[in-house]
Amino acid sequence: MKKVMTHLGLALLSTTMIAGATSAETIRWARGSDALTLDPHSQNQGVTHNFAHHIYETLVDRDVEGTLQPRLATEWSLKEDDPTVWVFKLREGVTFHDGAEFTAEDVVFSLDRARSEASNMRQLHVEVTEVRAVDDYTVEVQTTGPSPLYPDNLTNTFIMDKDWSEANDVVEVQDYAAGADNYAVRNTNGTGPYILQSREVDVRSVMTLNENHWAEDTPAVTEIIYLPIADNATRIAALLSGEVDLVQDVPVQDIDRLQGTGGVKIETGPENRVIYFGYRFGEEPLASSNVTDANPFNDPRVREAMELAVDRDAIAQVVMRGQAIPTGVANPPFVAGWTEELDAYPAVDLDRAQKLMAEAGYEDGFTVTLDTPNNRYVNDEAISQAVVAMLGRIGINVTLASRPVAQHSPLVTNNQTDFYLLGWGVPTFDSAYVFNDLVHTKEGSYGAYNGGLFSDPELDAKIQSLGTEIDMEARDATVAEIWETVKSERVLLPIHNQVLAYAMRDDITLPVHPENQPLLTGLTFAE
Amino acid sequence: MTQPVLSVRNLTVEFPTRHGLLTAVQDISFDIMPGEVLGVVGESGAGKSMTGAAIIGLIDPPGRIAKGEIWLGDRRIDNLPPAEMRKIRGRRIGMIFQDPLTSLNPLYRISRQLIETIRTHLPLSQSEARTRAIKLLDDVGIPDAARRIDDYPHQFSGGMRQRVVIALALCADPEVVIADEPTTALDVSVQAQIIDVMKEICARRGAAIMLVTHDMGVIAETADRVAVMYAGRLAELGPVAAVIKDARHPYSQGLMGAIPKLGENLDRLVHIPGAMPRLNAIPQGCAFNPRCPQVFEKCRTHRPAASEIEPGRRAACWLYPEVTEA
Amino acid sequence: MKNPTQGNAAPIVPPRPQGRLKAALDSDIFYSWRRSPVTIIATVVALALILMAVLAPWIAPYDPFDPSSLNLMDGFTPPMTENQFTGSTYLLGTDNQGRDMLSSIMYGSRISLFVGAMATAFAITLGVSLGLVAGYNGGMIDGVIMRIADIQLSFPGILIALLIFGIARGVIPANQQESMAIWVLIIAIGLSNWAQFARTVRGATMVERQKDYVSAAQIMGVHPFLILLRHVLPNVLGPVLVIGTIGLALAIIEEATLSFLGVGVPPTQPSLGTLIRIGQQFLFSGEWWILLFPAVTLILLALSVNLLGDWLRDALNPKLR
Amino acid sequence: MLAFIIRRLAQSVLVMLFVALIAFVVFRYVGDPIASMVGVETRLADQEIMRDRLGLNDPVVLQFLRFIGNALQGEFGISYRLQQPVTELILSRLPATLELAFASATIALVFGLMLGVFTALKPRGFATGLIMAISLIGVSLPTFLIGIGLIYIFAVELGWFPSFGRGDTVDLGGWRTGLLTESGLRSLVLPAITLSLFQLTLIMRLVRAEMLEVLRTEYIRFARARGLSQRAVHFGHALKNTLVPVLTITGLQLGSVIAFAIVTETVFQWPGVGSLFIVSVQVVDVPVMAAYLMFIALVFVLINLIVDILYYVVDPRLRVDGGGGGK
Repeated sequence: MKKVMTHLGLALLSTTMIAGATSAETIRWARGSDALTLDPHSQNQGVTHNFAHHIYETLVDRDVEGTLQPRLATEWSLKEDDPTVWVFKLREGVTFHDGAEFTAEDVVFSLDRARSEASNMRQLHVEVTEVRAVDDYTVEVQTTGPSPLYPDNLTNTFIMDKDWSEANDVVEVQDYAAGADNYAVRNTNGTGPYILQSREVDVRSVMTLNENHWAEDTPAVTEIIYLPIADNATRIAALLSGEVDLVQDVPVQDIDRLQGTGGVKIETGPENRVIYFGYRFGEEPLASSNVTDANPFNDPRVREAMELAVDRDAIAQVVMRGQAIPTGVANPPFVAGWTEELDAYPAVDLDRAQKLMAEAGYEDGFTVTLDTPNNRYVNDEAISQAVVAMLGRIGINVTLASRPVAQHSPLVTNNQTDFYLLGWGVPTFDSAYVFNDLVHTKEGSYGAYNGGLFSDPELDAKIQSLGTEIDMEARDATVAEIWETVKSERVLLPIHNQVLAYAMRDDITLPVHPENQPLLTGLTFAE
Repeated sequence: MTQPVLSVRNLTVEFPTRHGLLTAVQDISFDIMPGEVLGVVGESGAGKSMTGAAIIGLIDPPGRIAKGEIWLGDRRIDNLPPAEMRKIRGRRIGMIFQDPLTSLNPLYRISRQLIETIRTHLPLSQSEARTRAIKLLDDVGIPDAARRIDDYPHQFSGGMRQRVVIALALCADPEVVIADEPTTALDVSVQAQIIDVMKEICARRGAAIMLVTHDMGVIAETADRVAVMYAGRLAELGPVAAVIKDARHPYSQGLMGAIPKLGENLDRLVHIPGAMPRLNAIPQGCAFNPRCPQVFEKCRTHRPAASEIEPGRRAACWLYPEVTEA
Repeated sequence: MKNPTQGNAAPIVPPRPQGRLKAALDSDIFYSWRRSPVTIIATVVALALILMAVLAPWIAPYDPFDPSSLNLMDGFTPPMTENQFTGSTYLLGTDNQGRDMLSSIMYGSRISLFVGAMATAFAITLGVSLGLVAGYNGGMIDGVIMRIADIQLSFPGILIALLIFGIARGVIPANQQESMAIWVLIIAIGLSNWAQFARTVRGATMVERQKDYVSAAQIMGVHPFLILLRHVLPNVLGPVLVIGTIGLALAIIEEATLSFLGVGVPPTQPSLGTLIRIGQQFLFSGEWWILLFPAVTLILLALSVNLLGDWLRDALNPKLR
Repeated sequence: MLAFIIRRLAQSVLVMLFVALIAFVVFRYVGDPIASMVGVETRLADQEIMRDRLGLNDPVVLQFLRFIGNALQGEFGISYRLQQPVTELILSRLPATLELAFASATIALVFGLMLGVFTALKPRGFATGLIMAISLIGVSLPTFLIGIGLIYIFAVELGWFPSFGRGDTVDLGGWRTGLLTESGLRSLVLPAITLSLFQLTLIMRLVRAEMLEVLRTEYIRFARARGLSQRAVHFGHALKNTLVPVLTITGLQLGSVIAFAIVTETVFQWPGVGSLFIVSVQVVDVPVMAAYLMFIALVFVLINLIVDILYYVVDPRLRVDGGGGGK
């Protein structure tokens, strides 16, 4: 610790923070929050992964188009005679930052660590029963049944050095209950393109280029100064005043202004995340409604009326300032199973909506409380507010309850909400990930975020079959069927897919990454 | 004839307020002879304290001396620049305030307050000033002065504190001491002692005293001459014995009707019906006319000046032909 | 602490007959009011804002609390400019939800004032009662109450309010939190401001307790507490009024800060603070009116109330710090 | 003196226990720590396991006792969010907050005292009117608006000062200071001013009111009547008496500067304990919140103790009366 601090002191003394005094290769990169930990398996969280991707590497990852790319694994395939085994060929000649060589035993160690009880990455590896090294550069992963999409789960599972981990007693993932911290929380030894030089949590981290990295192309950025700035206005002010070069979390309302500001430019692109509303199914009356003898949401006419009343285009245009792609399906376009037909959504039709409400017996409307997070998704609270107004026009009198996500998400997982907003990212790029958590009946490891308690045994069976189906065509057909039902039943009320925006000084370019995990190795300087 | 040590000529003190000018002191003249004790008596609000404040140049703004002159010996002091006036305060005119409990700075030792004052006025070293201070404390009757000088004010009783105050007022040997109700706040049992100490020490140093009080008893026992004030004006002035025996102004007559015993409060003993007018409602003519048992027409229209009605005695009352209009 | 018996020398004011004291006091206040142009302006501004807030339901052009009346496409209309989609024009423009800013500010001031006034009233009630109890009983009770007051005074109101808000969040069931939010806010702000009142009243009570009539009342069998209440209250009216006025301004600002931190009233029924929180997001995007107008209103409101409090303090000259 | 200090200490312990109870109760029941510790996509069964491991399913009394026991050892556990020992986190953030608080307290004290004395000595001057009016505007402006305004004007438009952070820091044996580098000092300017304004107005008004009152006292009149110089009267006698009550309130204000820094630190992204606290509140990082509250209580108790002792030293009346029941 002491040593790190001294080191940092020196590093800081040698750097100047004042605007304009930066060397061309240093990028000061501002985000809304810091990585939570450096332990790669301790938190399954986007910002943390994004940070870790610069230091550690995964077997596979996704490029800015969302396609799976080789990283530490060069090839991967199902074992020819056994669909329950995945075989990964590893990259040769890779070394960790401390000089140790990267081999199959590190992969075995890391996947086992990621599967261990205290790991937060565990759910992505539940089907795995064993990871074994075949030789120094081949690893086999044994799953319970056929698991055709397992590599999709690996994009955020980082590889650590076995010997380093053992030497520093970090074989186990950070355990809160143990009451002590873990060496890996604050120290790193990855194979990635950058080496962590210093880190002050929530303040600043400095990374420099790993000269020994395996990639042929040397990144343009040789030093990264990572600066978490929580307050939106302050973060934008820092870019405008030239104190940072790159802002990853740009509030949508500032995009226009920044685009019009000299010296600053904006990159935008869709994120692999859909924003939707969920509501309570079942006969039981709603806790927050004045209708005490029935559940209005259980009536398909009410759900259709709601869909017809919500003006997705207006939300995208006004609330999101155009930084959203309205959608009729709770499935981002990146994800297998998305089709244009599913994505279509009906035009606003208040007359018909009112008629449907009347048919359902609610011509005088009803009241309900909408629970919304206010610090999780882009303009989450404002979206909910707009929907409150829109539903008001067909007589649904909505009370808005707005909370930080820490207090909001338990309401959803504990089924304590009648009507809620949630966003869903699909890191596996596969529909099954959506179905498992949002559509399947809440039981066991399924339906964790099925806060509306939707339940359809027929769908459940289909969803479960996806996990083991290896005939990809048949699987795709099942996925399409499920989506058909989900859409026609209006299990969820999708609104839009978020668009991401990065702001940067105008002589650099960093394309938007669909999972919001850009690698600064991809950053280019203008001539 | 000896020159008066303090001479007040036609002093008028005014306060601008929203109701127009309030005249707190109007056209007052008197002299104080060296070593003399002049009592100034009257109800609260009669202007006694204000006169004292005017002499020492400490009228709180926005009040001001509107007219008149104040002479200290042969030096006019009412128009001195502040810095000059400061040299006079404490050095040539001492002042004793009503409440010894609040007159001393609670945070400083007695020694510091005394030495600071002495050295402000006299070219003495720290130790000389200290010696002088101990002597003074001794003089005002503080037992074991050399030790107690380093005590804080709160360590003294009320009576002792007033002795300290007297010592402070006298520490640069002023020629005149203005004592503004010096015993009012004290326990009855020590009032007489304090008056005695004050009178004695002044006599020993030849300092004249202007003793402001509403306690006629104190005046009777202490003063050589008395000035009776009413509604900011001088009603009567004369030797104490004469005024007590034979007051000329009807107000003084009422006042002297029963000389209270020492320590009793005058306010409760005024036998004249009615109350002193508020300063913003002083009637035309003689200020006393609404209450005066002997009022006649002229009193309501013309204001009498305090004029000499016999040698050494002045009164402001139309009953006496010598009285002129103010 | 100041010794409450220590009076000020007030040499210029002539004594007044006791009976007319009240009338004279009133006219004094009126006089000092008339003489201070700043105070007159402050009064006019404060009255105008209060009137505007109270009458909002009748005079506001729109009802911003009725969500079904909003058209999202009206959002971000600049002041006195035609909206490009709907063609509507608003005097002060609209916010991100298409709410008329003028109406929002009127209704927002209403909520801010309501919260501020109720919180202050709560703080006064609590502070005066505790001050009386502490001052009358003395001893242990006094010690405990005043020690709590000390702690309370040394913590910033914001932190205390955050705490209380946290407790409320934990205690109140999730589906009632929104309807209770405003009351929680009132209690939170009130609880963070009572100590000043308690101190003042305690001091006055301790002085009064010594007086003869209290023991006389005791002998006559009247509960001295009632007597005290009757005698202490008029004495502390001035200071309480002054602290109350300044407390009102503080409460309004505190409400704004809490709402800014996101723990205030729901965004569908925004107070001035919530409006500022919403508007602050548009500081750099060019929609200045969403931040500026509520901020100016808040400052005007707090400033005018503060000026009134300041003037009251001078006019009543209570022994205050 | 000793008895006095012991009594105060005993009171302080009670206060700390009281705050500990609040800290524990509040944060035990706010939000769901598990939900904030794990990613959105964590399964419920895993959450239940964590809950057990953290002892969140134990009886409340047991949890409180454990909390007190650990707190006594300066042990507040591991931050749910950052996975580092809370005490270490707070200690590493402390220099930033203390430097900011110290800078603002100095600004507030120096200017508050100067302006307060000035306006008291010249109660009718035009400048006084102006200062008083401006001070009222200062009180009427919420801190966050001041901060945002300063950033907009001095960082974005004029570019004179940085808009966020502490700039370069130098490590002095565990104390990371920003006071030794140019950029560190420049970074301190805007937040320190923002944080100081409110306290400055308070102190100024307090000093002024107190000084005016002292100037009206008999002992000042008496000091004037003894012919003491203006200087001796104003600065020797009046100021010292003014300072006694000012000292108490100012001391307590210093404590609230540290706590009040929450808003300023948030706006300026100042890496102190205040911004740590706010982030922790947002994600319900219970150990950090509890530790912060205890820390603030400790600061308060310590300052209170120091103020009491100073008071004792400055005001001779207390030394003999032994306590000063009026306070």
